[in-house]
Amino acid sequence: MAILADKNTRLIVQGITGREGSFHTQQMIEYGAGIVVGGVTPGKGGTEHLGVPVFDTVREAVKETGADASIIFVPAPYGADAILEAVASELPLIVCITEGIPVLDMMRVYNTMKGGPSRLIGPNCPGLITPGEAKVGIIPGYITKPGGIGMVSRSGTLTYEVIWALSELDMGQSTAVGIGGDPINGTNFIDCLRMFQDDEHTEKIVLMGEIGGDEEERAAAFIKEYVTKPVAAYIAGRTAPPGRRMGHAGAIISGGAGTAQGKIDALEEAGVKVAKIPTQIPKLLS
Amino acid sequence: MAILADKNTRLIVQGITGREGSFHTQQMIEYGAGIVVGGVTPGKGGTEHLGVPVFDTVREAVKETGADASIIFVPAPYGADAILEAVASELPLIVCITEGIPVLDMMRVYNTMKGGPSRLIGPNCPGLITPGEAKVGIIPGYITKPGGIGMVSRSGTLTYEVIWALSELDMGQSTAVGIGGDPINGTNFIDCLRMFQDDEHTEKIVLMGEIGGDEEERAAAFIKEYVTKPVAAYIAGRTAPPGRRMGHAGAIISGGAGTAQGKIDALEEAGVKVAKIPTQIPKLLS
Amino acid sequence: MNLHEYQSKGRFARFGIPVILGKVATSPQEAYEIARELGGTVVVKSQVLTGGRGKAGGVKLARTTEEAEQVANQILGMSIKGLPVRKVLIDPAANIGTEIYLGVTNDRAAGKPVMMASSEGGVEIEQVAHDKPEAIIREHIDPFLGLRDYQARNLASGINLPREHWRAFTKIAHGLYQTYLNTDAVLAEINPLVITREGQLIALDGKISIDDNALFRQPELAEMRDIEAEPKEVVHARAAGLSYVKLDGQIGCMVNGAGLAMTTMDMIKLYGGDEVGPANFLDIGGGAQADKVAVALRIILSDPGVRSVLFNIFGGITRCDEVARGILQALGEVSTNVPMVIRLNGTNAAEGRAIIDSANIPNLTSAETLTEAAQKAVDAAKQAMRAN
Amino acid sequence: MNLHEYQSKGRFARFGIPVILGKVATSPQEAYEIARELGGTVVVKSQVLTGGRGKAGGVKLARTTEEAEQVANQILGMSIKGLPVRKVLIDPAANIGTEIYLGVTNDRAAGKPVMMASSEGGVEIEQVAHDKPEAIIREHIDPFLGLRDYQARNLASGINLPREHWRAFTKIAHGLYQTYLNTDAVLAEINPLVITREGQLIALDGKISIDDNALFRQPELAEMRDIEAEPKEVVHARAAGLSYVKLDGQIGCMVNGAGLAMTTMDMIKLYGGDEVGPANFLDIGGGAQADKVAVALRIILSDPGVRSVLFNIFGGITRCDEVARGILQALGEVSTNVPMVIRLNGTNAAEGRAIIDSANIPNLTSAETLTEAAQKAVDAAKQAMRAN
Repeated sequence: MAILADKNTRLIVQGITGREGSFHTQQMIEYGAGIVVGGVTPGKGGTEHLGVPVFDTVREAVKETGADASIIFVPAPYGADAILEAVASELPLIVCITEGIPVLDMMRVYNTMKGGPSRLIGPNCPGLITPGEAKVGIIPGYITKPGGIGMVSRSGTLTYEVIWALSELDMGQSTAVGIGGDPINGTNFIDCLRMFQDDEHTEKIVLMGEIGGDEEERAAAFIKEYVTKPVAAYIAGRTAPPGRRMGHAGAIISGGAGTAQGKIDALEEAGVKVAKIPTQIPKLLS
Repeated sequence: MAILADKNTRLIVQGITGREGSFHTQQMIEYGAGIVVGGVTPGKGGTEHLGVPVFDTVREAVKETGADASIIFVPAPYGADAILEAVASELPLIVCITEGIPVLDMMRVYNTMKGGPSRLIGPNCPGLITPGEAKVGIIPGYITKPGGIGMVSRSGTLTYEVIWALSELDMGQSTAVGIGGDPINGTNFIDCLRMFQDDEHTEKIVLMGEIGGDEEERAAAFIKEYVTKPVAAYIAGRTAPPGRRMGHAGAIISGGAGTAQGKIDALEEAGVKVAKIPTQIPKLLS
Repeated sequence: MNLHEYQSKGRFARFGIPVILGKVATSPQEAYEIARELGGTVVVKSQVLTGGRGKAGGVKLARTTEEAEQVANQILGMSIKGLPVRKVLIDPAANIGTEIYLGVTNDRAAGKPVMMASSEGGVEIEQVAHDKPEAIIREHIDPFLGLRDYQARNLASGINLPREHWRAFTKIAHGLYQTYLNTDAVLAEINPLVITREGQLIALDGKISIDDNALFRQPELAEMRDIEAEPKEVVHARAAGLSYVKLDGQIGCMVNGAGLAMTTMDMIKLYGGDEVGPANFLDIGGGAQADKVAVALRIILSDPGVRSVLFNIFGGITRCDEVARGILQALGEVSTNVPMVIRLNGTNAAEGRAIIDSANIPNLTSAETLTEAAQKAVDAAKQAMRAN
Repeated sequence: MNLHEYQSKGRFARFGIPVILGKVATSPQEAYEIARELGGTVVVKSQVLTGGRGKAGGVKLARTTEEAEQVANQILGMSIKGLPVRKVLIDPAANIGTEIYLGVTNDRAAGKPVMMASSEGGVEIEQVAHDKPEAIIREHIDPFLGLRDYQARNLASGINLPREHWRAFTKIAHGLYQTYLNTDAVLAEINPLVITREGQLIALDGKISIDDNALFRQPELAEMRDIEAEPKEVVHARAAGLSYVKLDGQIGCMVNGAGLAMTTMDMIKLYGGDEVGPANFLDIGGGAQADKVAVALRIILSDPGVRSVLFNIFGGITRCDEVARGILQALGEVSTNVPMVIRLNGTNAAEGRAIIDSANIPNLTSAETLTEAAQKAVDAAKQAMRAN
């Protein structure tokens, strides 16, 4: 059944009536019939949008629809509040697409959620997709194929690139998860690696990292210790100059730490095959 | 070995060089040789007081002495900070004697400690004593006797009264714990009842409550469900007028809730023998 | 410590809550001036630290300046639940549509603040809790995150507040939480929060109770205490750091520890029956020194209704010798022939007893146990009452 | 976004940290005036947003007003790591005894702020971390509790600060944490924090980096951005909400998504070898509309070093048809004959390709895959370079 979401997932959309919220809700509905059970936009409770009921609060939405997951498309200044509202309803899965949430806000969210019953994916992420079952996010459905490869990535479109390359070769995916490029996010590589290792439908794993921080190094240590399934990886930003932030708030090399080479070395040392260009990934998995 | 502390407890005193800290450290040293292994007073690190070394920080004190418990005698404005400093060193037992810590400070402390490795007794409490083994607090040692009665109380001197009455009749105590009279404290009746029930040296239990809040009612529900050892109780404040705070910040009857009679009824309903005057307690336990 | 209505609404205004707040008068003449200044219909509201002012006739409408003067005169002469009215608040009258309730207090069991809203405003919340508990909507606030917007919406939605008022309601909820936080309150409530016929949300009445333990860091609020409205002995007790509550009985008590002090009261009542009871609750606290004990004794003896005095000290952090010295100190200053019973036990009890014994005070007897002490004090009081 | 030294120290002062802070000069004459006003020996410090100013000769002592003018003249003419010096800070000279380091930053792995202190002040902390890691004492701060006094003492004790300075150090640590919190900083550091020979603790130099994501709620700080010190295209990119970093190569890139943009750069480098490389990093972000794409293309084409352009769009939240429309819009305004390669995939890719195809632009070719696109762009650039 892959990880995080499947055809039984009951999803509400926070910010369903906004521009992005509307567009991607439509896409999610088209991909997995029945997955979206409602939406939340304060002040628009009692209306209907894209064929699902809209509520004023997450509490009401969950009560009325029995939702067990939420996806968030609200503007950055309201991002933390939206996550906390979903956390207060103890939803098992919360996916936050919103980009640009301040670090201090995310620290408060992170420390509030620690040890609690909810899992957050993101923010600043493309969400996840379990091909053929559930799309909870913005990963284009038509590039995916059901199969046995679990994917986890810090970036969005780069992931699509690899999914597409895999699908072209009929190498389907169990679940693809974009954990987001922010310095503080709800779910990290290790969380996903553990889930994929423990998931009976996942046979092989792809990890897509990038420069900055030490997430990939810690993932490598975890793989060495816990993961027995084959893992292939790619690290973006080999040629990025140090000290400059490359788009993602997390993607900055400082004082020699967080370099692509350091990450590649750590992963290879853990037995991971590391691709030079992302389209090599399928070959490394064969 | 009773609960919370015994002859192997290694205690540091936060605020050891203050007036109260000095006096009671002396008493604790006299009661249980070797129990006090050091003290903390910022700015006085490197000196010695009452025969034990003084440190600037709890971190150093723990590192140098291997302490596993702390007792706090600092003034109220520094109370929360002192507790948090002990929490940061993950001491298993922290006893806070300090009276008058603001509720908002204690809320922060309480929510920080939740789920963590440390247990807090108090604040605004007399601490605890395991007769013949360890005195971690201000309960006068000479009124106690080793034995099988576990005592837990929201008040200080009222507890001494009962301990004394018990000891006079040769009914010794396993451990006596004063959990304090503040509205928010680290350890409640239920925590202690559970420990006493699970402690092989405790045969009978005494619970000393008072008006205000619903701690006693919840304790009654817990006793009904979990405690098989005989319990006797006393509730102070039968004649207190409603709406007036009787000394303890917690002792106020509001809107019909928290009355002595309500608590007595709940306890009796749970099979607890409730004394009319505290000196009846020994008889109720015979 | 409780704030008056006008003080509470002043704080609310500071945290951005729209309030109806006129001015305070201490004389009918002043009330007349304020009413003239405000113009139109006013409400004259007694400022006493108790509930039920309306029912007691302490809140009245006045349509003219003359009526305001007259009503103020009447209310300023009243006592409400034993408290004399020394101040009235003159507020402009509001065009009330709906009345709701909004309050924040500490939930002891949860260890968190809880915000409560109810569509049943204008009634005491305890009454609502009793009569119609489902009408109270609660939101626990994470003290580390503070009140969140979504929680204000949960409350607004829960009390079926029309959506056009949600924005104003959210702002007020934040203001109330900030008031609670910044005043170290144990209770801050707006009751009623009215929706005027013009569609405005305004705090019409309110109450703030401050955590006494936090007054050291709230000097401005500590200054606001209405000392005039309190008996002198309460003011003295507080200044000395004593917990003191005046009661109606005949036996003055001085005890260390709140639980033991309540127990001492309970035992006096038990042995005294309908005839005699405790004259006060007085806890000298932990570690009291001689000076404090002396103040406590002077306060007890200043009560003309006291017929006997009971000292019950079980030393722990308090040392019995210090207490003994304090008693002798006070008796050296205030001579009295009220019979006194003393019972010392615990830390330095022997030293304390020796000090008392060597002073040889004729109207001071000792007791071994609390039971004995309570009985002796009750007997002495009864005897003194019969002698009168 | 980084603040200049003088801006950082200004913030520190606001949060109660003692600082040495003179005035900023943009000309030698101004420097002379400031030095005269301050009196005595001054330090002339270049204000550029990079480290290593001292080593580069950008910080100099001046004993007289004339020397101040002269030194300022010299420094204002310099470039440090490619950044021209447009401002100098004239500070009164301090009587330095000891130099320590104190900083606070985000620990990503812990999800908490961490405060760091070191007795090795005046050196870059990364250098200390490398050479003498045990000299750095760390305290993780619970974001809900803030910095606590005991943590400041742990740091003071850890760096063996003499006890007479603990009180001042604790106050500065609190000030620094407040600075960090209230400026939404990702880094706030005092380096060095000096103990003067007179026994005072003073911030001599400092640095604050602000979280760009938080600038929407920090309007005062956003205003402090030194736009003059930045290239025009960077200013434009930011205004349009684009992530743009200028690089030294020949191939302009426009990509959606940071990871894919970095990968595109990596692949250009891979196929281009030493001959050609990426001219920029440019992420148009998620959900970019035509206007934004047009601004992006104008910025790329304004770089005279660009020999070919590569569009790599894998639609998700971004729709390929929007991107196509943006490209056409820009090309309608800026005519160019630079060869361009476009690769569209993902959401609405077919619609996007149809829009591009129907426009029939001679110097715009399509590619199916990223590899093909990168190779084509590299070839085109090489050809263009040979043609020149």
